This record gives sequence, structure tokens and C-alpha cells, in this order.
Amino acid sequence: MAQGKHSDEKVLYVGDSRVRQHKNSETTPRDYTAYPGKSETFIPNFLLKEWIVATVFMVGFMLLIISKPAPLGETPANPMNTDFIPMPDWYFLFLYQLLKYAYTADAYTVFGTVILPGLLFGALTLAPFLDSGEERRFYKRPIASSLMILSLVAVVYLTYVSWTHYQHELDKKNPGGKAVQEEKKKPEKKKAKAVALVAEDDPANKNVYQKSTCLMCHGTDLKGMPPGVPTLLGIGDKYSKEEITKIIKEGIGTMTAQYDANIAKGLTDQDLDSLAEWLSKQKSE
Amino acid sequence: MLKSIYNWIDERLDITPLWRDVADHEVPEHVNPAHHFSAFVYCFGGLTFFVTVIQILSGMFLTMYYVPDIMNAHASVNYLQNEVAFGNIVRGMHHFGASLVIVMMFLHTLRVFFTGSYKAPREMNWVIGMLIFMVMLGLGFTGYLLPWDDKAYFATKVGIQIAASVPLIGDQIKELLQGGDIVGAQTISRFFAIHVFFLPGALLGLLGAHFFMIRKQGISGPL
Amino acid sequence: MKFSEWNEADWLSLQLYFDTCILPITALSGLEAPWQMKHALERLRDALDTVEVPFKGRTVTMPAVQYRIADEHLFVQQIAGIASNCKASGFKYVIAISAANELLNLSIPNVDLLLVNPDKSTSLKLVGELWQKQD
Amino acid sequence: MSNEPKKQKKEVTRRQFLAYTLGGTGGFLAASMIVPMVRFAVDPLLQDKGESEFVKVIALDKLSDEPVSVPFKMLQKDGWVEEEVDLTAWITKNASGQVQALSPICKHLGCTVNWNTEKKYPNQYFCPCHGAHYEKNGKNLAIATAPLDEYEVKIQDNYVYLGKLGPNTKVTT
Repeated sequence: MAQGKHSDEKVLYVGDSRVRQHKNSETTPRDYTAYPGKSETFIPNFLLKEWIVATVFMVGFMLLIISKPAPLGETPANPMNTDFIPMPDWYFLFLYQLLKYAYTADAYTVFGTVILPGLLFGALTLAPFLDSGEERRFYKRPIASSLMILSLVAVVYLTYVSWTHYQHELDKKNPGGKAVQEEKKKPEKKKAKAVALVAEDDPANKNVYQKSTCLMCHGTDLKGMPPGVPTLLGIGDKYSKEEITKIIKEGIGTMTAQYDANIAKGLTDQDLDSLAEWLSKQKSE
Repeated sequence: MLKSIYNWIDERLDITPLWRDVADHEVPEHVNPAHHFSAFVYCFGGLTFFVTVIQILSGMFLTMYYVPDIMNAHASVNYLQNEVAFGNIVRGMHHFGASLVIVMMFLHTLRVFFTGSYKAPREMNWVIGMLIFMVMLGLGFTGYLLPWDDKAYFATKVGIQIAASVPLIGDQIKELLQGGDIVGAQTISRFFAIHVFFLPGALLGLLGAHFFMIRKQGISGPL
Repeated sequence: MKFSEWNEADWLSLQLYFDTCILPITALSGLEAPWQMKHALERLRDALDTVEVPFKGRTVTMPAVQYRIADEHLFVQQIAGIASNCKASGFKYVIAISAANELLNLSIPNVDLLLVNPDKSTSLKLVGELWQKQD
Repeated sequence: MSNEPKKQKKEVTRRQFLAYTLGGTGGFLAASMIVPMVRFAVDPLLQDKGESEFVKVIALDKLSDEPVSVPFKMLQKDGWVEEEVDLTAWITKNASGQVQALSPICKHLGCTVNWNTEKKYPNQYFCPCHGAHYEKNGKNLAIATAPLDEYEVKIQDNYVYLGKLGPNTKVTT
């Protein structure tokens, strides 16, 4: 019967005749009073206990995330990179390792990829129908429990072998492993502060440097090509004028003497001296 | 204030029985860690769900910055992780959450197995559980490729090769997964769609069924 | 503009505005080490920028003449030949630009202006004068 | 007599206490999940906008009524797509101290215009390519169909900052 709008009684709905009114169909849970002991209502009592466990988990989870950044490769994927050791995610390692044994590789790969995993997952999915006895305690269900324990051990073993094999290969590829990679990365991290070109329109630059052989390697803007060919920007910080003159005359490291090459190009001693002077002024202010 | 709104709605839609039924059902003593701590194993299901919620939320927020094409994928992940505030936290949640959800689900599976809780009348719930397990592995596999760095690319290449070794339909599976004949632009956008729409859709459906059956059949009795 | 930025339709409609062709000459001998060649090309690009950027609306840069045959006289003839073809194809002026100092004091027929390692101000002045002289 | 106030103190029932703690733990769980995500999502709002758009170019006192050509580097950052562009601008400061920065790109076919290089058109911008010329405020007089584009200008502790390039604002065609 329809209710008046403003009556504060709750609206009662006419039962929908098509829905079978089931009083206590057998699927409703037996009242846990059948199980003596202290049952408690879900909200708020039990849920609070679950959420306390969740809180503990959450704190641990956030600590893990804050302490370890999610790994990301330095560069986008490079399909041509042949010496990269492919490794599936950790939870697929056992399947990956399974393919490396005599009766699961080459001719028998179908065993390794279809039949064995198929058995494993199939049996697991059909467990209730395979192990259909009444008994629930695992020590009273030897076949099911032993099979499960066996496959558990097998999976753990395969994953472990696969992981150690991978670590071994990593070490073989770059001995020292993590530590070496860290070193290699560190120096590049602190990029040299960009040093500006000092006194760009100084005559020494205009008619001496631009015509000298230094131009060929160190470039019109003195940037050079690090790491092989050093930049001359900020060279004044490292060497004095005399040292620069000595380097031009005798060369240094992989650089050969440039003195006679420049003289051949028509530069005079006086030019080279003013050039050395100008280079010694290249300081990072 | 909240109470009055609730009552206003309740008078019209009678929603109280919906949650009251969930709220008031009795939780038996043998699953209650307060009574004997060995019952903590019964928390794995709840934890798995909790981590799944984290995965879905963090995943949704990541799609605000992530671009699933091979030119920008790595750059966008690099950008969101280093340039955007809390980017590394959210990606960390998703990355480590992925591994943790597999761990928690595995422990939950073991608990259900060793307490024989899959016995009648709960067989269907176990089968649905296994389907959820496979969907989760699928999510892990497709999600692993998305950052598109070397590790991701080669892991997926290996994974697809394994799938391709299935007799008869192996090549079709490989072609279907790759969206072409190489692991490339088609693969990443296809994996993105699977990872973000198809599998989560399946997961929500299965989880719905899973929870419905638990509510309907109740937790299996003590051993 | 660069030769690669044109399609047929644009060229037909705008050709009369673009009456100057830039002929880059890398003048490599082949003796250089690969990184030196890279370096030479970078210096050529810097030299080209001094003309291409300010006169983007009137010049078309042609593909570069990469290698230089040893015999100077023959080399000059080769460049002159290319320059005269450019003029025949419709260009009024031909400017040759190089970063190789050996070409410094060469005079090449049909080439209206030869710039070697020019900097911005000299290019601006010389090209401006070239166009004013004959406009 | 001292127990009087105690009785009025509202008694928190066991159920209420459990409800509060439940709300608390639930709140913590939700917050530690959602807060980083929401901050992650609203980041574009809170990113320090200032420096990326405007570039410090030249000291105010170096400018005069005569246009000055100023080269500068503009870093255009769009997410992870970054491009550093070398630009130049002709900057003038008129009597009333107003600063205008014009782009030297000729509106006809893109050559670079120069100031006061043509005897026929003194005190005007002149394009060497096809003879287009503009007034000091960028107004186009010949060949070109539009005035010179203009950079957004911002003056801060007497330094000129240039921002986005846009159509000319001073010229009323």
C-alpha cells in the first residue's frame, strides 16, 4: 500500500511475485553457534583486526617503496642489443627454467611449454574434483598434499636455479657487477658546469686560433669532442700560459706536437704566444 | 548531518539490509587471529584484495602520464618518475605491488589448499580463484612490457617465444600477442589495452563472483 | 630554405623570390679520419648558418659537393660547371660556401661570391652588397 | 562531590570506540594510498611555472630608443620533449619607458630584418631579401603582409624577460 509522503514510516515494498521467497535455503551459512567459541560481528570488530594487519602491511610496503626506487632501464629498448641477457619476471622463472632440461628442450619443447605446465595448472584448477573426498585436513589427504608440496619444491628449486644461473652470467659479463656499473655511472652524473667562451672577439681568436691546427680537433667554439678530445673552455683553470705553450710544442697524451704544423700554416711564433695567452684566459668565472 | 542524509536515502531505497547483511554476519572464531595467532593465514585473501585495490588505483593514476607508444613510452615513464612529484612513489607502488599481489595470492592459494577449503560446496569458488590467478599472471606479463626498456622488451620477447612453441596454434598466438610479426609498436599498444581494459575487466568480474560466493557460502568451518 | 623543403607546387609559385642558390663545398680529400670528417661537416654547417638563417627567404641551399679532386684546376672547373648549370636552371646568383681554408683565395668562374669560414657580420655585408650591386 | 563532573562526561561505549578506531585505521590506509596519487595527479597545478616561460635577456638600462639586437636561448619544455632554440629580438625602450621586443623574422618569406641598413628607408627595419621594410614598432610598409611578431615582455628588478612570441600588439592596422 502506498505510503503518504510525509509519514516517517519506512517505505514497504510489495514483494515481486516472480522472485521465489526463500526462507532458509540450505546455502545460507549455518549459524556459527553450531561452532562453539567466540565468533564476533564482522563490522566493526573483525574488520578492525583485518585492517590492523593491513596497516602493518601498508607501513612495510611504503617503506619498501620509499627506500627502493622502481628500476627503469637507462635507455629505451634497443632490439639490436644482442648481449642483453633476457630474463622474464621472477614469477615466470620456473617456467623459463623448465625449458632448459633435456626432455623439455628442442624436440621436446612441447613438453616444457604445454604438457607439464598444462598438467600443473590443470590439476590445480580441477583440484576439488580430483581430490573430492570429504576429508579436509591436509595430513589426512596424502596424495593431494604430497603432490602440492612436491610441485612447490620443484617451483622454488627451478626459480632458485634460474636466478643463480642469471647472476652467474651477469658476473661473467661484467666482473665486479653492480660496483663497476655504479662507478661508471657516477662521473657522468655531475655534468661539468657549462663554461662560457671568454673574450670571444679577442684578435688572438679571430686571426690566430681560427687558422691554427687546434681548430681541426677542438672546434671553432673550443668545445672539442669529450672524452677523446678535451674542451678548451676553462683550460685556463688547469694550465698556465707556459704549460699551454709547452703542450703546443710537445703535445700531450694522444695529442701530437702542433708547433711545426702551425708554422707550416704560416703562423708566427708571436701568433702562437698570443694564442697561448688567450687560451690561458679561458677560465670558468 | 551524515546520519540524516543516510536516513533520507534509506527511507527511499531501503539500502540498510544490503550492508547490514555483510556487517552483521558472524565471523567464526577459528579464522580470528585474536584468538589464536595461527589464524593470521586467513588474512591473505583480504591482503590480496587490498594490494589489488592499490594496483588498480596506482595504475589508473599512472595512465595520466604514461604514453603507450614505442617512441614515448620510456620517456614518459622516465618523466613521470623523475620530474613529477611523488611519481616514483606511485610507480613504486605499482611495480612492487605487482610482485606483492602475486605473493599474497600465492599464499592465499596455499592456505585454501592446505585447509581443504575447496571441498564441496566451494569447488566453484576454487575454480574462480584459479582463473583470477591466471588473470593476475596475465596482468603481470603484459604490464612488464609497458616501460619499454631493454629488460621489458627481452622478457616479453622470450615470453612470446614460449607461447609460440605451442603446437598447431603457436604461431597464431604469437601473431595475436605481437599484433604483427615483431615485438614492436603494435605489441605495446595491444599489451596496454589488455593490461588496462581487458584483464582488469575480467578480474573485477571474477572478484565479484568470488566475493559473492564467499558471502553466500560463508567461510569453511574449522578443521 | 634547403632543397629538401620544396615540393613542385611551392617551387612554381615562389621561384621568382628565390633567385640565389647556395652551393656548399665540403672539399674533403678522403685522407681524414671519420671523426675529422664529422668535424669538417659541423664546421661547414656553422658556415652555412651565417647565410642560410638571415637570408632564408631568398636563398635555396643545394646538396654539398663533398669531395675535392686533387688537381685544383679541374676542381675549379667542376664547381664552375655546377654553378653555370644552377644559373641555367633559373638562379640569378650563386654563392659558394666552404669551411676548408685551402679554398680561401680561389676565384671560380660563374660563382658570384665565395665565402670561406665566414662569420655572421661578413656574410651579412658581402651578400647584401652582392644583391645591391646588381639589383 | 568530586565525582559529579565525572558522571556528566559522556561515556564512550565499546561499540563507538571500535567504530572510531575502525574509522581511524581505515582513514590511515586510504590516506597513505590516495595522498601520493592525488599529489601526483595535481602536479601540473603546483609546478613552479615562472622560470620555464620567461627568459632573462638584457639589463633595462642597456636599452634605448634605438633598437638593439639581443640574442638569447629559449628552452621550450613540453613534458619530456625539450628543445633549446637560439633566437634574437630587436628591443626598443621608448621615452615613457615602455619596452617592445620584435622578432627579426620578416613576415614575407622569413629572412632576418636589420635595423637602419637601407639608406632609402632610414630608421626603419629593412629586409635584405626582397626589400620589405617596417617602422620602429614593427608596422609593415611594403611587400610584407603583416607587422613583425612581438615577444611578451616582463620587467623584473630592472632586467628584461622575454616570453612567448605572438602577433604584434602595438600596431593598429
